[in-house]
Amino acid sequence: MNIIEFKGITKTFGSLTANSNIDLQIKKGEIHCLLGENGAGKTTLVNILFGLYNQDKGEIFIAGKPCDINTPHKAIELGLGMIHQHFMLVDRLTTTENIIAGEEPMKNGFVDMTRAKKQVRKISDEYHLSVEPDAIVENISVGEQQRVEILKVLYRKAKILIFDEPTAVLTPQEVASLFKILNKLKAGGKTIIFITHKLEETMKISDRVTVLRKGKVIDTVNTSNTSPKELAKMMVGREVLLRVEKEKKKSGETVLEIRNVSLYGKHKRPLLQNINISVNQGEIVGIAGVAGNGQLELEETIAGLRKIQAGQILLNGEDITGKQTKERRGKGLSHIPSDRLKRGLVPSSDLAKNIILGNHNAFSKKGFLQRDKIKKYSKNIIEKFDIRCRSLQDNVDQLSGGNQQKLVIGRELSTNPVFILAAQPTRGVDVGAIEFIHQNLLEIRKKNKAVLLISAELEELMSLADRILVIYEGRIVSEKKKYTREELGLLMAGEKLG
Amino acid sequence: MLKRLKKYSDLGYSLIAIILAFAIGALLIYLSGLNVGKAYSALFNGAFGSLFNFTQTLMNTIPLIFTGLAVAIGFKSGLFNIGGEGQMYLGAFVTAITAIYLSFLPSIILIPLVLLAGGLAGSAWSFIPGYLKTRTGAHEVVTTIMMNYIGILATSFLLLRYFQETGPIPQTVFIPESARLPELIEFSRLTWAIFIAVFVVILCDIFYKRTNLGYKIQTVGKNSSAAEYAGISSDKMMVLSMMISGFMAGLAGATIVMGVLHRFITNFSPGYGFTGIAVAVLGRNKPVGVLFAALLFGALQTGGITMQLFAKIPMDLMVVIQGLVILFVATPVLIKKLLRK
Amino acid sequence: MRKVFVTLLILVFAVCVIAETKVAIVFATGGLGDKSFNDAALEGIKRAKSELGIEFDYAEPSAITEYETYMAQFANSKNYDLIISIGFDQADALTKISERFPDQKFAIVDMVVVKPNVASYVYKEQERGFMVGYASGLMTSQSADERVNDDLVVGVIGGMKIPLIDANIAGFMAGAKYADVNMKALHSYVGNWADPAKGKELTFSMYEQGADIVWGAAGRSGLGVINAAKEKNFYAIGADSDQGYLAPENILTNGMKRVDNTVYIAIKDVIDGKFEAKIYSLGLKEEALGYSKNLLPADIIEQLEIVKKKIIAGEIEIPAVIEEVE
Amino acid sequence: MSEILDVIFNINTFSAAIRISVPLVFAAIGGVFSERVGVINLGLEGMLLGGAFSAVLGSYLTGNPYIGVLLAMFMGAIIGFIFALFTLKFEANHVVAGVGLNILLLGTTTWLMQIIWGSRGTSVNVTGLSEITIPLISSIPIIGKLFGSHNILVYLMFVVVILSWIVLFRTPFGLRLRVIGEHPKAADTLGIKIRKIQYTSLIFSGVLCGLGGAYLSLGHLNWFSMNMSAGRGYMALAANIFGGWNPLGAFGASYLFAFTDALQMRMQALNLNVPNEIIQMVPYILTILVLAGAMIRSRPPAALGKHYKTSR
Repeated sequence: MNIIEFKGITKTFGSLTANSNIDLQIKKGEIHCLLGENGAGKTTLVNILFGLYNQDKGEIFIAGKPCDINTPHKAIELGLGMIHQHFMLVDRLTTTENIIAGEEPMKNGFVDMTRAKKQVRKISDEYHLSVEPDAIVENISVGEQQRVEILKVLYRKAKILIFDEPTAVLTPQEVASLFKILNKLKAGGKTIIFITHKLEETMKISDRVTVLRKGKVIDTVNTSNTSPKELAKMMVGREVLLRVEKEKKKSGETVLEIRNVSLYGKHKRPLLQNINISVNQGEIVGIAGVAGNGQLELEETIAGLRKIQAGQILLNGEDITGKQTKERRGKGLSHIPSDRLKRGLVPSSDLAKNIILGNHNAFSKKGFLQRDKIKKYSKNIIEKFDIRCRSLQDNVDQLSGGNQQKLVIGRELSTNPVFILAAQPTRGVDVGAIEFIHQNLLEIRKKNKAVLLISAELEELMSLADRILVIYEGRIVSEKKKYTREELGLLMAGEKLG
Repeated sequence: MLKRLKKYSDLGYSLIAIILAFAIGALLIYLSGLNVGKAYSALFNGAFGSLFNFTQTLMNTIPLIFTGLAVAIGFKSGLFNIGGEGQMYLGAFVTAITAIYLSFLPSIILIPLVLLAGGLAGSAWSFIPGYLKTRTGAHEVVTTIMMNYIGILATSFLLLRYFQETGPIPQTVFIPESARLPELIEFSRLTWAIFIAVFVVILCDIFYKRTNLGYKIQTVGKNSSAAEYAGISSDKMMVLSMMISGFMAGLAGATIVMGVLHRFITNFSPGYGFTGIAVAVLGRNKPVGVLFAALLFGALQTGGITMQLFAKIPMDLMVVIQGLVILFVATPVLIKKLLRK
Repeated sequence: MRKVFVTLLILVFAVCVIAETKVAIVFATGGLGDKSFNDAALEGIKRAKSELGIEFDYAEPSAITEYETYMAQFANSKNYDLIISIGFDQADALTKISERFPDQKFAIVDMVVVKPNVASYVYKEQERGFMVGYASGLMTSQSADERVNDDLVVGVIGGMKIPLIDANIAGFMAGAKYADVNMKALHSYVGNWADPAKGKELTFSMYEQGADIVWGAAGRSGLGVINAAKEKNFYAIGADSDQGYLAPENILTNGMKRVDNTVYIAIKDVIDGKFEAKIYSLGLKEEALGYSKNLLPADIIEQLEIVKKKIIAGEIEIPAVIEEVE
Repeated sequence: MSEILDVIFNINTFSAAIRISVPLVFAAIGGVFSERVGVINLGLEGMLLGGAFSAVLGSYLTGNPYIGVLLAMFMGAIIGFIFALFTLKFEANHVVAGVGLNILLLGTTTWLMQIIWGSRGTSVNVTGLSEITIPLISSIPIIGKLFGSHNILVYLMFVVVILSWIVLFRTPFGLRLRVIGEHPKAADTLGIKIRKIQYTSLIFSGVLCGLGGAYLSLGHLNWFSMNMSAGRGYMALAANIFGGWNPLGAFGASYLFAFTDALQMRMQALNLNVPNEIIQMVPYILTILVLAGAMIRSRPPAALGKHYKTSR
């Protein structure tokens, strides 16, 4: 029996068609994966289902009845629940407050907190979610935050649960326990829609898979009847090289050296502890770890955006510990930031202004910007890095994510750096762009530059890096040239290799 | 081409906002039983009807150009400087004192020097909220408002205790002739300050479009995290931007003292600093936009006088219209909605 | 018959001439509605309208820089026989405008402008301050009155610290001490001419410190002084015009400044052809300053009259600066 | 020195501070409700002024000051609604819209004053609110002097402070409101009717300012005077920030500002050797200092000042 049926769903944003005539059926009690690359239209589709967007065309049937879901409120009433990729949690409130908001148990016109906590504990126990009702959200781990999200949905008696890329922020161990929870939910009669771009997960958890590409449904298949290779082909529309070819190379002199660096946050909370890293010429060093274990802090520390409390950072043998970002860049540091929209770009400025960002002083003569030189330089980068745009006067926020990232990478690789700090360089970009970015990183390695690659993608690290360091809770817990996926997973979760 | 169109639509929105505000103003005049046509023709005549009236409009425009620039420049780095009034008082005061004490200098040195002193006094005053913002996060909106009160009290304190002309009036003696800006037309009080104002507008325009520093300040205003990532110190740029902003407000005070009042008097401003906010908003924080917005508000002020005298319409209607213009200009969405209907 | 006709003709002509007398008045920036200074001037010109049959127009500028524009608009129209500036801060503007329109007659109240076409009317502010200060000093020791306490404390509140107000304050303090050397005369400032709420609180703070008679020389903020006295039932003293109607039981007297008379006389002089571009320094002697009787007991009025004569005779020296009071 | 201490620890200073604080407290809590739901409210100043004007108008038309208070609340609600319309529906920059609202209301009240009462400066005198003496409390020595005898708005202020706290932290409405101010999208996905709550909050904010304005014009005085809010709205905004976006904190901060003002007034009359202007600066300098200090400790609602398009 189909609990949900999409019929001819179409949704456009301006000139972009996010969903085009989508037909899709979800069966009651199944785990159904929506598989596709970034930008394939998966999130748009479930946002329409959840009432966050309204479709331009098409109809949705819930349990056979056509439903006009125009607000999340309506969706919730229909028994839908969504666990968002970016958690919808208020950091400063308790888990219970987050869970009950909008549907509070009442007593004499006031919120009945005692009963609320009891209910939270009850559901938490039922599905082994282990959520502490009194904890403040900003103080709990990412995994626990996700379980709060699940609780929110269950508290509202949802029968259909939508998970939007739930594993992106989890360790392999946390993923395993999430899958246990999913199976428990399924056993309890819930229907689950699971969005992902990871083949392996799809194979492991789902009953059926629907593959989306460029806003269209390619096919829906039973998981047991397919293979990762077939799914991958449907996803990208051609055969994909899952491995990057990398030539063997001897590394040269040390370029970046981090010695015993420690960093503390609020209330003296250690963020980085005693970090030692060295990166040599012609070498890509990878930093692996689950998001939130100090990668961002490490990135910002190297870039000079944070002041460290102890230790030394050397670039080409020169101490740059106390140096500002500007000086570090002047000495040949390039930086591909993990959050391109927040850090790497000025979205409301035009392309040219973004292309000289960080290198602007080189285009300044007697205090004036050299417009012709900037124009020529920008054109060159746009061409070389295949940035698709209409003109130099376009604002960056008009570009797609992939093109934005190519702009950042093009900019950072064109300043003739000696050291490249690449943090999550392929986050949120499509497969084509990923390949392009990987090629460029290998190219720069060939030119004998040093690269520090901070990434959450294990594939990326294993195929690009010459050495991998694992970071866990602000410490480097392991360093080796080669790991298996399992080893990395254990280390990232804080386990020791036996 | 698309960019062009966008530029024009910006201008279009501003025009529609102005028309809307005037339409509501007309409704108010009508509702209070007065003649709309008579009122608005008096308004127009008063502002542009004769050469003399036009000079008065320009005279009223000058301080608004500077205070408007002050607010716009703050906005460029993402800061909202409501402290123009206080900065202007400081600028006016220091201008008068410097001119009086350095009266032995020849005009050619004295005038630029005194202007600079007035501007710097404004800068000094705006430095404080800028510094506090970057250091402690104290919101500049509140601190600049407080600095207004403090600035006005401070100039009054200094004036009364140390620089008061003998007599019953809270004012300094006249500044020397050599420090006054020459009048363009006799008795008009329209001085060279108008050229200074236009020149400063052009300088600002070039500054933000062409210079590296202008680029850096705007980067901070648009995305301070990205600026930091690019090695631009957003703290430094914000404080600097605040100081340039204060410099402009200081110039407003300086040109009033050097061109109109020829001395410092307590309570001299009808709120130029606050009107500057409206000017900046209407001018969409662009220097050239500020120039035209200031002209509009200057004309409202001057024309309002004639309107009050000869059509018996209270000047406060002009304040109502100013308020409406700000509200409407702040909401392109509203105008878009109205246009669609 | 012919005689009657001629007389009529002359009368008609005269009426025409009188009716054609037009006066413009430019108020101080506080604007009308202060129930004292500007309103008093309006009172004077209204009286001139009803008694002398003049026409008038007025302007309420909101800033110092606007004075000149208004004056120029009036002078330029060549419609007015006299243009009157109210308030000291109009002097600079008037100086320039009077030069520019040498044939136009001007008058200014509260300040001196030495020009061949300007009549200036100024007041010896400290004299009225002294009178009301003295009255307060005498009154505060009248313990029979329930509105008066046992403390020898009186107070005066200025709008802003400016020399003109300080002259009033100095006179007040000197007058109070003249009544009794042990008298404590408090003084403070609102810092704003238009914040009556603050004026009221400031008055309360003086009342708490023992003052039972408070004079408000603070424009619209002064209205708060009267309101405070009414609420807590002690005495307030009004300023400029008779404000007794605002609180009939609590306005002891008023520090009168007959701006109305001054305006009226200035207009009358023009009509009578007696306009003179000179400085009229007005005080108690000219009846331009003074006090109003209101709630003052007869014996105190007697003493006030004696002192008044002494001041007019120059027998009492009144300081115009607070520092000189001691 | 002892004179100064006398003034500081004088019951009258504390009592005066209560009176001075009333409009600040109302407006500051109005600020709390506005900012907790994500809208920066610089329009408090204009809302106060509009309230003060409407209160006098109501009393003038009916002769009953309580109807004046009701009219002030009603007009406050309308002004709050207009502000909500501009900031939420038309997506105006909050700060700019606030400034525009202030200028608009300054112009409108002065203009209407001329039409109704023929004067630009002050309205006619109307019946003001009289003091109500609470028999039991007023006989207690110190407390009686502080709380025993005030007009109704002062008592109402205390009620509002406590009720606001309860509403904000103990009711579903308050919880939803806080979620919206922190994370509107989260609220949206929880099915909370964001706009409804935002409008309600802003209207409530206007009603509170109406009460504050009514106190200025009818409670403290009995007439309206041009621009009589005189910057109190801005002080209230600062009090809201200093008070950590919490009604109790806003009350504390407002009271502190009022206390320094009361102190300032008393210090002036002491004839100290400190110039008057310097004494008058104290409340403003204090505001800056506490703000500079407080910002480090407290943090604003995370979505303050941002526009959020609700789901459609």
